[in-house]
Amino acid sequence: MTPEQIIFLIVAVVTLVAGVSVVTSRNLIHSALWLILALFGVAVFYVLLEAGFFAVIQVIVYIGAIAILFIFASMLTRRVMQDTGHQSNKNWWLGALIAFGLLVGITLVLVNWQGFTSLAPVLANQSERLSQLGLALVSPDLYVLPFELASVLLVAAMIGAIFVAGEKKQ
Amino acid sequence: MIPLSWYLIFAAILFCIGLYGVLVRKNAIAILMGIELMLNSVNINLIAFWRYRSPDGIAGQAFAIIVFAVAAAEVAVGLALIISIYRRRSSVVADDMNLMKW
Amino acid sequence: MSTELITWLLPLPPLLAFFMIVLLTNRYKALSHSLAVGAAILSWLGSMVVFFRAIATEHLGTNPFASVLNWLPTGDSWLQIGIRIDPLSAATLFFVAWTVLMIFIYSVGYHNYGQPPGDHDKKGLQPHGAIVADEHGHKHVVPSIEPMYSRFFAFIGLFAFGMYTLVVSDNLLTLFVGWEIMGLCSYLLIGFWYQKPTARAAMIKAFMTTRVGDVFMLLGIAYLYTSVGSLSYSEIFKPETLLRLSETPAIGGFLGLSAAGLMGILLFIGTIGKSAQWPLHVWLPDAMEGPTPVSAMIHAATMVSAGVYMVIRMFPLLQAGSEHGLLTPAMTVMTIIGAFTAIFAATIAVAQNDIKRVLAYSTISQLGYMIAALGIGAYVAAAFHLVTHAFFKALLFLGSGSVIHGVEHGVLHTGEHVDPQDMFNMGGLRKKMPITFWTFLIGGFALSGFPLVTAGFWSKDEILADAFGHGHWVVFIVLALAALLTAFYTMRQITLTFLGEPRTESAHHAKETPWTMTLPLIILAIFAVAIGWAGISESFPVIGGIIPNIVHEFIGGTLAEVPEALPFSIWPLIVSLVVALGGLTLGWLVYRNQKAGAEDPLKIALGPVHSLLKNKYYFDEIYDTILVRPAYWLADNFTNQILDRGIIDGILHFIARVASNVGTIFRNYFDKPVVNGFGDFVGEGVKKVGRNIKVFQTGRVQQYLVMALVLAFGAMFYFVFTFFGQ
Amino acid sequence: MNFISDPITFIANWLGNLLLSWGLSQTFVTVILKFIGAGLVGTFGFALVIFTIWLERKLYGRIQDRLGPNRVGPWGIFQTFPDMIKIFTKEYITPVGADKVVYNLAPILSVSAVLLTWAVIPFAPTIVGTEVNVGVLYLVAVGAIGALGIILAGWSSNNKYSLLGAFRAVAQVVSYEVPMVLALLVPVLLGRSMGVNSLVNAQSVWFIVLSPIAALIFFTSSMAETGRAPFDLLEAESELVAGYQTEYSGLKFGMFYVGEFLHAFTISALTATIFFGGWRGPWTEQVPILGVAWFFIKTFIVYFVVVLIRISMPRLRIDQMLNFNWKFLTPLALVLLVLTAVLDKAFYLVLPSLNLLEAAIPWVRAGMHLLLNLFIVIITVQLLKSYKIKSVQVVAKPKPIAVAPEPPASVIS
Repeated sequence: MTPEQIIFLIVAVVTLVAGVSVVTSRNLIHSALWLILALFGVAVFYVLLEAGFFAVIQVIVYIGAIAILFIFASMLTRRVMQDTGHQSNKNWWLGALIAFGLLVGITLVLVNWQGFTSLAPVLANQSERLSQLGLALVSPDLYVLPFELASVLLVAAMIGAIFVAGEKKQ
Repeated sequence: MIPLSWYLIFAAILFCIGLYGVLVRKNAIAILMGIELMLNSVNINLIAFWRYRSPDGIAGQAFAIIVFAVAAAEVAVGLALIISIYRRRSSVVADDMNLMKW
Repeated sequence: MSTELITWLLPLPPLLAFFMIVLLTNRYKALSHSLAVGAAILSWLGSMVVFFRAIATEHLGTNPFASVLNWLPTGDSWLQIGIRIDPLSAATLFFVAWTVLMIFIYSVGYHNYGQPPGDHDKKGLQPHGAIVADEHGHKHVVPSIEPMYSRFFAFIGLFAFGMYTLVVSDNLLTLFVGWEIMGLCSYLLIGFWYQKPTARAAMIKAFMTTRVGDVFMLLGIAYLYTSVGSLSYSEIFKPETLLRLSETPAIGGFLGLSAAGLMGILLFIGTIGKSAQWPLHVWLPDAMEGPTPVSAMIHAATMVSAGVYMVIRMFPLLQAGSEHGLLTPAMTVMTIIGAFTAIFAATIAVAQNDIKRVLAYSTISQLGYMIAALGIGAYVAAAFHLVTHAFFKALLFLGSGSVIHGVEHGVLHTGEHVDPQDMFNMGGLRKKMPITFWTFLIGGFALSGFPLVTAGFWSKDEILADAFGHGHWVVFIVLALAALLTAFYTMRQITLTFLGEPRTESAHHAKETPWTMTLPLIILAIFAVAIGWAGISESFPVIGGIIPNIVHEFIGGTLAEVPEALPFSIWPLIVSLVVALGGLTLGWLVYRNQKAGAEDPLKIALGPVHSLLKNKYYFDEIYDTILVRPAYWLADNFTNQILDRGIIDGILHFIARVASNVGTIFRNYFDKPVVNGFGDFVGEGVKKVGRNIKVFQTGRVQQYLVMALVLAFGAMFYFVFTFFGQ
Repeated sequence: MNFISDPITFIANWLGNLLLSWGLSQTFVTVILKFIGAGLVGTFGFALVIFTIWLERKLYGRIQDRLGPNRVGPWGIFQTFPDMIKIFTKEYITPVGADKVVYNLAPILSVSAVLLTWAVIPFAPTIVGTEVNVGVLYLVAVGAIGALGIILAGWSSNNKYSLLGAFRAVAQVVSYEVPMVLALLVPVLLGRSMGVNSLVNAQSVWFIVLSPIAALIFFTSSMAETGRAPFDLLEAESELVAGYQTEYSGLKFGMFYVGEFLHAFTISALTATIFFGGWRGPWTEQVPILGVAWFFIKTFIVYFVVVLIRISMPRLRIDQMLNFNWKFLTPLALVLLVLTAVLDKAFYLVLPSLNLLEAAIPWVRAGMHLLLNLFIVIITVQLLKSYKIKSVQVVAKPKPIAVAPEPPASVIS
């Protein structure tokens, strides 16, 4: 067990526990808080994968914006601090079955893949990776089109969100 | 050294947890949270594949970025819809939103 | 930047200004005129750079600045567009750039920028003036700003784009494009005050009349394209092409003309329309309904010049086949029409009272001059007169606008109901509007060819000298007479407007116009004098050769063989001196003591002839009787009643009835039983199936998801066990 | 390596070598050193707050024509210590129905978010916590955690004033993050790096000269992020008692309190670092420790301005604040960012043809950017003029509540 593996296991356990809590917690705000923890765990995975940029972005986008939006929306849509009864459907067992089945299916597929246990190659040019990514996103030969589409999507989402959530004045 | 399999299994578990949340939670906001978990597991996969299989390529990272954007857009619109529905019907339970059935 | 690149860019700023004003800045007056004037300045700068580089280039005629782009694929070849700066287009560019810029600046003042908006001004009408109170509480009526100020600048911007395109283009097609853009702008601008019925009529008249010419011109271009396979000047003017064209008989052996001759005549008809030559001259005087800068720009300095420019440009084609100074049929036609128009329009101008109409007829007359000069082969003289005329005529028009503006001020001040454009309502403006007076005087003297100092003298003298030198006696005499009349009506105009005593209260209260209007006048006045010095014939006694005859060498260089300068002859000089000075003196003598309300002395002297002239030889009435009314009659009685209602409608009704009957048969025996039956069966079936499976649609998104995933699972396990199980 | 000129690096090297000689692995030594460094910086930050609280109260007092703290120690400089003792000994109160875990977590998040910022601030050329290559993004990310602390505090208190405060906090902090990030991108563009220390290194001409507008936007929006006057809507006492911290007492309240003061100081430090050249100053090349002095001089000057603004500005209304952000700061920052990018690119395109002296290049560039900023300012002012609020119709003349009595005639003479 190398230190990295220990860190991985700890973080994985924490993240998965947080994830399970997200989907089972009765209190929606607690769910959101567990979600934040899970997202933090994912950010740590990015660091382990030597993608520090993504870790920071994860914190900014998910924790700084998305999680706060969740909390905000939770506060707006239910009477504060009031626990409600069951948070799951009647047929939750079916959902659990499907999720488990999917896990088994994915694992089966993965295990049969020959690259399953491959190890990480050494990363070259540590410092230039970020600028390469930036250039690739705006280079016409690579990803400028998806990038621009994503930006259009964001604008559309923003306008749509404002329009949908905004109060209609008669 | 951590083999790729760890990340993949982890991501798969996270994905299934998210899926469970989407399938069984009553609250629409909680369903969105489940979707976020699923998107995150996808992102881990993207970055992990990039790191282990094609560290010289850009594709994994580029798509991860786009997933971020999509996630942000999805949450913004989704929550806006939920708030709008809440305003009209005083409910955020997904099963109550069944006006469109026969 | 390379000269070619600058030339490509020349037309663009005004076009951009047009779009920006129309799309964005329409509501902001200052921004709009800044954009337009800024664009004009940019184009002007570029033009000056191009012009001076052209001047500095040796043998520009044989090696013009040219650049070509592929535009439209036509089968396996390309229709090419390009730019070409040779001496002729450089010279044209020079005066176009200057006059356009001056007119843009002038428009700012003319449309009363900085004045309050009028109280009753409506879009589409001339501003009526606004009432303001000064510090003592007295109410004054002052000129008010044009309601559609920005729109005007947009239009003249588009116009400038058309003109620049026309000048820099290297082929007839883009020339035609620019030509038509200007036609459109002229239509829009003449009808700028579109709520005036006269303006509406004038705009339609101008558009329709020039369209007559343009159709023929387009025919000429098409004919040229089918014969040569290209519209580029450099292709057309190749000696072998010209030779071939002049030796081929025209299509269908038309009147025994050669192909070149027919093309030349067709193209020349376009010029007749555009440059308002007889018999298509009728639109130009009416076009004076537009604002004065428009009259100056479109109807004096640039657009009508474009017609002349085009024939000068096409001169090698027109001349093709001429031997030893003999005129080709096309040139003969030009000579006749040009000379006739020159004298014809001059006679009308003598009897007009409207200050702008006089200038309009004068323009027609001067354009006739150029056409006639070109007809007798005086290529350089025609081009030279084109340049000088553009400057002094723009000056005169702007000056007349300034006069009208000043008198309008007086009209607003006094509240009189007088026509501010009628010269008999003016007089004595010399003291009220000194700058306008002196510049107008310079312009008028240039127009009448005041000896030695003015540009008009040199160019006109050269035309007369050419006519004399080549032995075209009739032309010489006609043109000399026209020059005499020109001098006469010019002096009549100056005397009536500026000299003597004010004949109305309004004239008494006229005021000098703002600097935005006077500054262009001054600059144009300088050119109206100085531009002539560039073209003094080297053989002129005493002063000839002091300044080299740049014009002759430069513009003459456009042609394959530079026309040799004529030997000096004293007769044309004497004639032009006599006609100019004689006309001027006569005009002054006749009109110096004109009293308020008195008859025009000319009317007393000429009697019925005067009313013939005053009514423009009844040309409008003649056209009305022989063209317009029959056309109406034909349209109403023949086309509408017989052709349209009778024949076409009859056929249509018959077809409709047959189709309706066939349709009924189909409906009863095919559609209802077969198609409908099948459709109903499908519909009912779907309904039944739907009723049975609707239980699956619960409206709950999560249950849908479960169903989808169960199906996906099936697919996935199939995939896993078929592919990985092997 | 000279102890006098660079003591901290010297000590760190010595300690590292010592530990290595004990047979510890290199990774482990690095971890230990980082831990010590983090502890030191954190402690230093808290210690600094003790001083800044006194400083601020003193300034506050002077501006309001009072003496301010003046009892404990010379000029009352130790006033904070008795306050601390009082806060330590106070009772912790947890409201009924509060969410205990979250309620206790919130103040810790709030302070730690601020403290995390200090990890990337360079104090001197050689004294940098960590040079993260996405340091600027890190700053933004950490700021987001601070917002989380506030919203959790407001929600978990089970108090409507707290919740309202939290709502306002979210609206304010999240919105003002937008122009702040945009304004931060301008120095990133100019310095060609996202690392904070590289930004300082790139400031041969301070970025405040290159882009005063960006500095102003950053400063304003980070003021808003701290939630201090004039942006203190989240704890507006006249409306919300004390906003999200209403229910907190004792040390938990103290943490919010310290967090706020530390945040104010931190934004001063950030402004000084990113726009005023950080540790740059004369002789830092030779004596790196001097950088610390320059850094703190600049920081305190900025901090002084922050305090002055807090003291002298009235509170904004919530709609004014949001309007100001979305309708003014954000568009301005966007325009500035785009124009700066275009100008800088254009500048480096034409640079080879200019034949400038090597030393003059940064200055020419700075001049061009300054001109651009001036231009934007002029355009903005012109645009603002056209959106002038129409003069309010006066319904009645304002009546004074009390009228000063006429002074007796003898006083006048």
